[in-house]
Amino acid sequence: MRAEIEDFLVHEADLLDSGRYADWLDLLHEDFLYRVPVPLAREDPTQSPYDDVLEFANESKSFLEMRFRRIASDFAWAERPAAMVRHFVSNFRITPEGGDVEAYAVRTNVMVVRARLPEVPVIATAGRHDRIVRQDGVLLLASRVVHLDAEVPTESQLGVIF
Amino acid sequence: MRAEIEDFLVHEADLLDSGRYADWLDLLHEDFLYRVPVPLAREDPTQSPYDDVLEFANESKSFLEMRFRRIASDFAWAERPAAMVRHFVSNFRITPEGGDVEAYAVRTNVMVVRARLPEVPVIATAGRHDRIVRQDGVLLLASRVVHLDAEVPTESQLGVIF
Amino acid sequence: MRAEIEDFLVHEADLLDSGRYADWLDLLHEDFLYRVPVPLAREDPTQSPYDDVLEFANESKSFLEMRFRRIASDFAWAERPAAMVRHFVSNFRITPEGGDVEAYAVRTNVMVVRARLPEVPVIATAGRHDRIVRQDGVLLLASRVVHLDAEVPTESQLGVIF
Amino acid sequence: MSIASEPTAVPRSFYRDPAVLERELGEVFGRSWLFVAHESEIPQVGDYVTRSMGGDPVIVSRTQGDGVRVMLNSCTHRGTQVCKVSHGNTTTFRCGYHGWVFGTDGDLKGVPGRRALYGPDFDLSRLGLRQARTEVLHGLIFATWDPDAPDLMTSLGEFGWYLDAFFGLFPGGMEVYGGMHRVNVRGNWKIHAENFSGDGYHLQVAHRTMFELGVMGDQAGAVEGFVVNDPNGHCLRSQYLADEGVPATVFGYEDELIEKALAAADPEVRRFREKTTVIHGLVYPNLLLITTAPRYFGTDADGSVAFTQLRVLTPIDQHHHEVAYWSLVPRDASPEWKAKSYLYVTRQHGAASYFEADDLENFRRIDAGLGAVAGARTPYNYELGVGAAESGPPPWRGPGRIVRQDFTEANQRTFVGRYLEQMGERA
Amino acid sequence: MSIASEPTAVPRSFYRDPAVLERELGEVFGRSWLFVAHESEIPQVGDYVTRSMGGDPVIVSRTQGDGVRVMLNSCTHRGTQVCKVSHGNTTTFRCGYHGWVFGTDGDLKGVPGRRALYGPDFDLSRLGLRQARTEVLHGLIFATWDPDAPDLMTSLGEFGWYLDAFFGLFPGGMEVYGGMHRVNVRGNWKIHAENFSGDGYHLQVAHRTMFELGVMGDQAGAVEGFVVNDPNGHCLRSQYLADEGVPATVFGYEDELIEKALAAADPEVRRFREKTTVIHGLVYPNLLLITTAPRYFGTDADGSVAFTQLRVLTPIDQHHHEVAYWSLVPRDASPEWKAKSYLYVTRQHGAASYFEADDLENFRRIDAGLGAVAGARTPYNYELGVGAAESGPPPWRGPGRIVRQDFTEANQRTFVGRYLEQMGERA
Amino acid sequence: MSIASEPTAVPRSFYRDPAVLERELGEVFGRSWLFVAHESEIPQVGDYVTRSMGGDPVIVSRTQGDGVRVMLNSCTHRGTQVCKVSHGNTTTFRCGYHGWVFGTDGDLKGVPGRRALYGPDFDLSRLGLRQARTEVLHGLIFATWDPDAPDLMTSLGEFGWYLDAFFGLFPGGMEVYGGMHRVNVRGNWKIHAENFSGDGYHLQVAHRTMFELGVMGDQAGAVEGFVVNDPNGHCLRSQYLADEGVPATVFGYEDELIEKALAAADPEVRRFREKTTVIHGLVYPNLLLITTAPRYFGTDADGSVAFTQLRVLTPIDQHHHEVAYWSLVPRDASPEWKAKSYLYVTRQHGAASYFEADDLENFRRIDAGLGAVAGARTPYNYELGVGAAESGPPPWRGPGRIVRQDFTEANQRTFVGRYLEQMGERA
Ligand code: FES
Ligand code: FES
Ligand code: FES
Ligand SMILES: [Fe+3]
Ligand SMILES: [Fe+3]
Ligand SMILES: [Fe+3]
Repeated sequence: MRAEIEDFLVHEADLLDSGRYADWLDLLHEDFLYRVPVPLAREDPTQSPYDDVLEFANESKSFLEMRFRRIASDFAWAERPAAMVRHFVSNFRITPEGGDVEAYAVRTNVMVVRARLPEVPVIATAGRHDRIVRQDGVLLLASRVVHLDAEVPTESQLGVIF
Repeated sequence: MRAEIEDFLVHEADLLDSGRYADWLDLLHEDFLYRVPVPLAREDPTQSPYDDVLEFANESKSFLEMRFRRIASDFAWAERPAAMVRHFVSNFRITPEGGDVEAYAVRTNVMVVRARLPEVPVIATAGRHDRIVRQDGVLLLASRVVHLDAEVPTESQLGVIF
Repeated sequence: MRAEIEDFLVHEADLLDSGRYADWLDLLHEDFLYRVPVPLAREDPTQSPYDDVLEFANESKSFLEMRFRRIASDFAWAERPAAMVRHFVSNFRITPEGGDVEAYAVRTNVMVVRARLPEVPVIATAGRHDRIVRQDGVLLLASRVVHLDAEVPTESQLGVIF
Repeated sequence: MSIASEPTAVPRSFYRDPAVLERELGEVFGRSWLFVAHESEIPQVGDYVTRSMGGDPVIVSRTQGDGVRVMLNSCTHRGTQVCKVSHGNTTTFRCGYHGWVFGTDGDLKGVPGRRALYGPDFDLSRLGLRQARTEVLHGLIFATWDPDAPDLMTSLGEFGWYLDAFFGLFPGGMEVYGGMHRVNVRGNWKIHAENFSGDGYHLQVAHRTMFELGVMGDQAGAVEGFVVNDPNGHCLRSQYLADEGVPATVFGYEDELIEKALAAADPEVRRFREKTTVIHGLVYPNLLLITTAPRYFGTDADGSVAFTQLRVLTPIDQHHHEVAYWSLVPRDASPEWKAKSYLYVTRQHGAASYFEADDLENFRRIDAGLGAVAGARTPYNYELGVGAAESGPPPWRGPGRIVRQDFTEANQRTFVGRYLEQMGERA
Repeated sequence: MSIASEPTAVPRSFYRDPAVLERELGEVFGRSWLFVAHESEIPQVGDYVTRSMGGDPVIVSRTQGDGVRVMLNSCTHRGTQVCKVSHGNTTTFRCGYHGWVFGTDGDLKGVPGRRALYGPDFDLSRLGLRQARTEVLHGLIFATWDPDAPDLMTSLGEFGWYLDAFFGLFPGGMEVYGGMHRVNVRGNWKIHAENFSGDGYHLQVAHRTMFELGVMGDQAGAVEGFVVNDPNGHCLRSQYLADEGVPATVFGYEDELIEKALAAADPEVRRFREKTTVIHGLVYPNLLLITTAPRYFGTDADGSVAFTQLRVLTPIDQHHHEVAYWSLVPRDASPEWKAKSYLYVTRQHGAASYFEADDLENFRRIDAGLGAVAGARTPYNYELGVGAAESGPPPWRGPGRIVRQDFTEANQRTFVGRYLEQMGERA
Repeated sequence: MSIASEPTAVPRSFYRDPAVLERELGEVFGRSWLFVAHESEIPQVGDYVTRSMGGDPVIVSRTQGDGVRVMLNSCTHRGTQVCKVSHGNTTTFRCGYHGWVFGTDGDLKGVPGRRALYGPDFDLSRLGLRQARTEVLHGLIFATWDPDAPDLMTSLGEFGWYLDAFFGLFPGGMEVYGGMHRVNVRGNWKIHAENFSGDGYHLQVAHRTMFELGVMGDQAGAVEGFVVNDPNGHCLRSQYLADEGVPATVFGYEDELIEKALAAADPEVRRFREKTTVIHGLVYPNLLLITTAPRYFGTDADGSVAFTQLRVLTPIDQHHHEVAYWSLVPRDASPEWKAKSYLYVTRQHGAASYFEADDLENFRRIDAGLGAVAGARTPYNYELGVGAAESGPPPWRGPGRIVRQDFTEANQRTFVGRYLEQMGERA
């Protein structure tokens, strides 16, 4: 199971990195939501730096479908040339939810490298809080919350799905 | 066993990254010592670049307890706001010592990202030489030597436990 | 088998990082070829950015032996002092070829840190397409194609074997 | 209008030369009224946020007696930042180096060992945090370092009327939703400012995919537009529906709320806002504003919902600038509607949105295209609308220089003119 | 030759000061003929590549009527790069910001809404992409921004003869194999240029491992050499075998091909090329060239195979420059031979090769050794060959200032002299 | 002492402007005596270490005849660094580019092909590595590039007495333990220099956690202090125990060792060192020193052990500097004690220690608080101690301007005064 979930997330990253977006969407649960809350420096170290309201991104499956439809268009200027993207996934922490549906809370650390040739590659790192469920025998990504390690990221760092 | 040790080190990194220092200290053997020798460029490639005497850090468990007591203080200026830290652990190389106490020499490569918001994150990489022992059934970190990949690190790169 | 291949590649990286080049060469199949095609920005996102002809490196086993003989020389200026190199290997994707010789297509993502002390470390990232075969019971690296994430790398980034 | 009477373009060197940036910090950011925060971000006494005014870090705080202060975030002893976080609530700012303590009003309240170490005659009142002049309009907090600058309303000139129409529509006023966040982007800050000043021309090309995806809804229909500008450099562009079939209202708000607002609104303001599909503009030099009501952003964001976004541009170096984003909502709107408005603004104009990506891509490609020798000989072109016909009068009457063209560079010329004037590049 | 008549060294500050780099972009890169591409890279109408001319990005395209154009890759409206990729084929370049459309010849072909928005009198012909003067020699495309520069052949002076000998040897001409690739390296660009201008002196030390490994083959034998230079700053170094036992031929080409070429060649050119083991040189200011035929690069690269490499140096900042690499092969060579030639150049002079690493290491160590105060007082030394004897005449007669020394800094002095002259540092 | 007679503050632009840094390299680092290494780092003939003198890389080597040389690490041919590592032992430095060979004394010993290539008259003696003036005091190696600078002792002025007391206490002398290591930190180098010149005022606030943790031991008790400075910019601060109950001794050394030392010491020096809890200071412009004896750093570091740390500050750019750290121990101390002293210095003042972190945090926050327009109008304040009472005389008599205040900015004013004088900012 551990290996299955690790392979699932490595495969999922591979689909994003190779631009196979339709296949990637197939890995998403219908209710999938992708959130990137904004980190803000707080005085009290016990407070989470991740804001409850502010978010860099909030994307549902249907919105992501729009995003990828756009990428296919000849007028997606920011995607011409397409960026090279590579995910490095590590520090898997898998916790079965133990409810009656088979579901797992999976935490990973991810480094994403993005290069818009010929510009130099840009690195962004984050922690991911995923929920993975098994539906009809297959694993699906039910939600992803990204804890970015930057308060003021660059547009290039934000230009990827973590 | 391989999985157990990998999980142990991933969990250990998680405790550091989430600021659960008391729990982290519980993972340390009484005689734990944390050392970061200074790398220096040598003419002879067969000589180790890591100096025998010079060290960026040399911290025992009791000294680390002082460090964390300090972090809890309102006057730990360098920790206000607290830095965001994230470990990326990979390239596990586990060698049982084969003595009569169950102990392992574990080598890993680690990338640590540290961000003092709103400043941009700083990356540091190193190789780690850990000794992990089993005591009363539980794994404990007995020692860690960090081989930093920089001769002249920045204060931010040194501001973490690798 | 999965663990065996992961350990093989982690060990292989370790040999490179610790300068044990003779041992590393022993892991190579006689016909081993190491290629780093040049990535170029293309208008059409369906075209691979990796050029069919242009390559940053094309190195056979016998040529690599020359490279390492040179490194042993006192006049390998670029290796005095020797660079510190560290590989971070992740996102293992292993596909058995299923032919009659036991062979695997193994894809990994790799980050390589290179530091010529006292200069600051340089990071390069790439995807690797390896072919690993079992010959006389032992695994050998039959070929490696490196998909670099930079169109205009620095000499430091090119100064390593990925 | 003849090009002759207009400023020539900004030399490309002004987008490359670090010495020019240093001059801009002094002449433009040091002499203008700059937006720093919205009152709703610091509702309680002791609330504060930290911001930038060009190259100077500031604290914006709410003090006793409900005053708002904007002051340099730098200790008067040895310059240490006395506040290191993005926002919070406090009674004092204590310097971490030697412990000088400042009030939320910036006054130096305490100095460790003062009497013994500084002597009886040491006067604390000289050493409060440096204060910027501060004025508030519709909750928008502006500040300037220039003691000789005309007051805010004078500096806004005839543009004030449009800010009323923009921020004064709802009787209950507007508030910031959540707070502010920032992104660093490539490209000189002036490129971005110009874009918001009134560049309608790029929509159909740069953002064509938005139309293809049906995001714009009615905005994709028959539209006309106008631009308005003020000699002080303030600019605005208003696009509205020519389509008679569409009811006259401001789209995307809860019915009751908008009806109340329109009923109470000045008739001209009402006409100005009704049927407007998008208003964007620039409060010179670096406050950008936009309001519109997209139609569709996915099954969980279906139907027109309005949003109002503010941006502030802060130069990082000549090739990069920081963009700060705020989302404003009517204070009296329902929590559900506010959340939805924020969802829409995030998906259309959030830092990670692909609508935004199209603009940022152009900004970075302008930066990559600056060149050196040949670039210096290739001035930008500002002739759009020059010698072109104007349309009929707008359906409203407002002050300022109104140009009855939807696609024109009249506003960009205004921005450039004011900028060159401040930089001492024009007689 | 007396040192007195020679220029003094370039001050070290010229390798550290960003203001000097800005001047170089104008005085050196803005006034010289610069190599941008080879015709074989854009064989078809509509083919293009994107390159740099010093600090200016350009498009090199093949237009209708088989013309070659070099033009600034920056829209004449607001400066956006109109081409964002390394190479391709197109009929037009469309700007992504507002959609202006340019032909492959740079002419402004279309402007969205032109008539309505710019008026009837708007003249597109003023607003084509900025064109550079362009000339082609043996397929090498050169361009310059200077309208007053003498034409290419005049600028090449007596060096033209050597370019004929270098690129004109094969009746079928030469072509680029694969294309161009680039690397960023540390060190001021001038250090690299000087190295190629004629630094034979560093071979035995910097590249000693190559000899140890037997890569050089016959080049390790008894060699003599000459350097040639032209007051315009162009330099070349030719090393050939003194060993009578070695047959007179140009090594490393397919027999039939080279025999045909030599038979058809001008007798002096033939003598020049025969028995030459390596030719390298500099077409001032930043085109480097080298041809040689290594003997052994592993069991899969055994036996002499010739290669011809071109490089262009583009400054990034005072401490870094970009190196672009091309490999040229005779158009009439077999596909197998061409592939082999590329393999050899990759292993000897590719960006990742260790031969290259030796040079790059020296360049970065020169940069690290620049110093500040003491460095400024320690000028570089250019006396190599001064007051030393010259050898017998070369086995060929060619134009230019021929110095009959293999190890000499006569060429470096020429490069420095021309550079200081262009920079206005010499009377 | 009246503020009027004191220099005004350094303008904030001096912490931001790259042109100022370039001037500092010339006027301050180019004209002052700079500490480069300790003799014990190069005990054997042929031993060397590589260091920086401001912007110039140098080699410090031990030559035949026991001489010490400090020379520019840059080949006199084309500037390549002739030594690329941190330390080692050698007979020659061979340049990797063309093979010129220099002796450990910097003399040019060999040039490949000299006679044939450079001619018979080529004079090697002109082309040795550039030498800096060098003087040694208590094993401290100082060097300067200024031929006109007064000798070291003259430059140290009355501060020499304190260096004797600091480094001359132990008859056997002191040695470096291990070697030197470096860290890059944010903040202009002058902020750090000022801090060590005599900033006792920040201890109770910036380092409060140290007291909370009981690290300081007796230092937390009743202390008094003095600062001493010299017009040449050298500064020192001495804090000692007012508590009579504490025996008079220098804490933290092995009894026998310290007793021998004190017995042999000059009576005034003995009084100066006895009961001193901490001495820190600045040898202008960039050598920092501190000695103290912490009480507790964990169960494996319990009980007072003294350490002596040296630091050298090297500017990287206007916003960053490099800090080099040395630990000195009495040569005659036991190996165990030496190791313990190094453990204590690492935990209190090592680059990764949290005591250090408090200071570095302040330096970076000063850098972040520099500002631009408003910052320029907000000078730093140097009035601490001005017009405040002085305490009784110190328990020792030493030369120099002694200010009988523990918390005062008399030394910072001295540093600033000397700095502005060297920079030509004061009459
Ligand atoms: S710098 Fe703020 S109290 Fe000294
Ligand atoms: S910038 Fe190219 S069309 Fe406007
Ligand atoms: S640069 Fe040192 S020998 Fe030429
Ligand atoms: Fe836009
Ligand atoms: Fe070379
Ligand atoms: Fe301190």
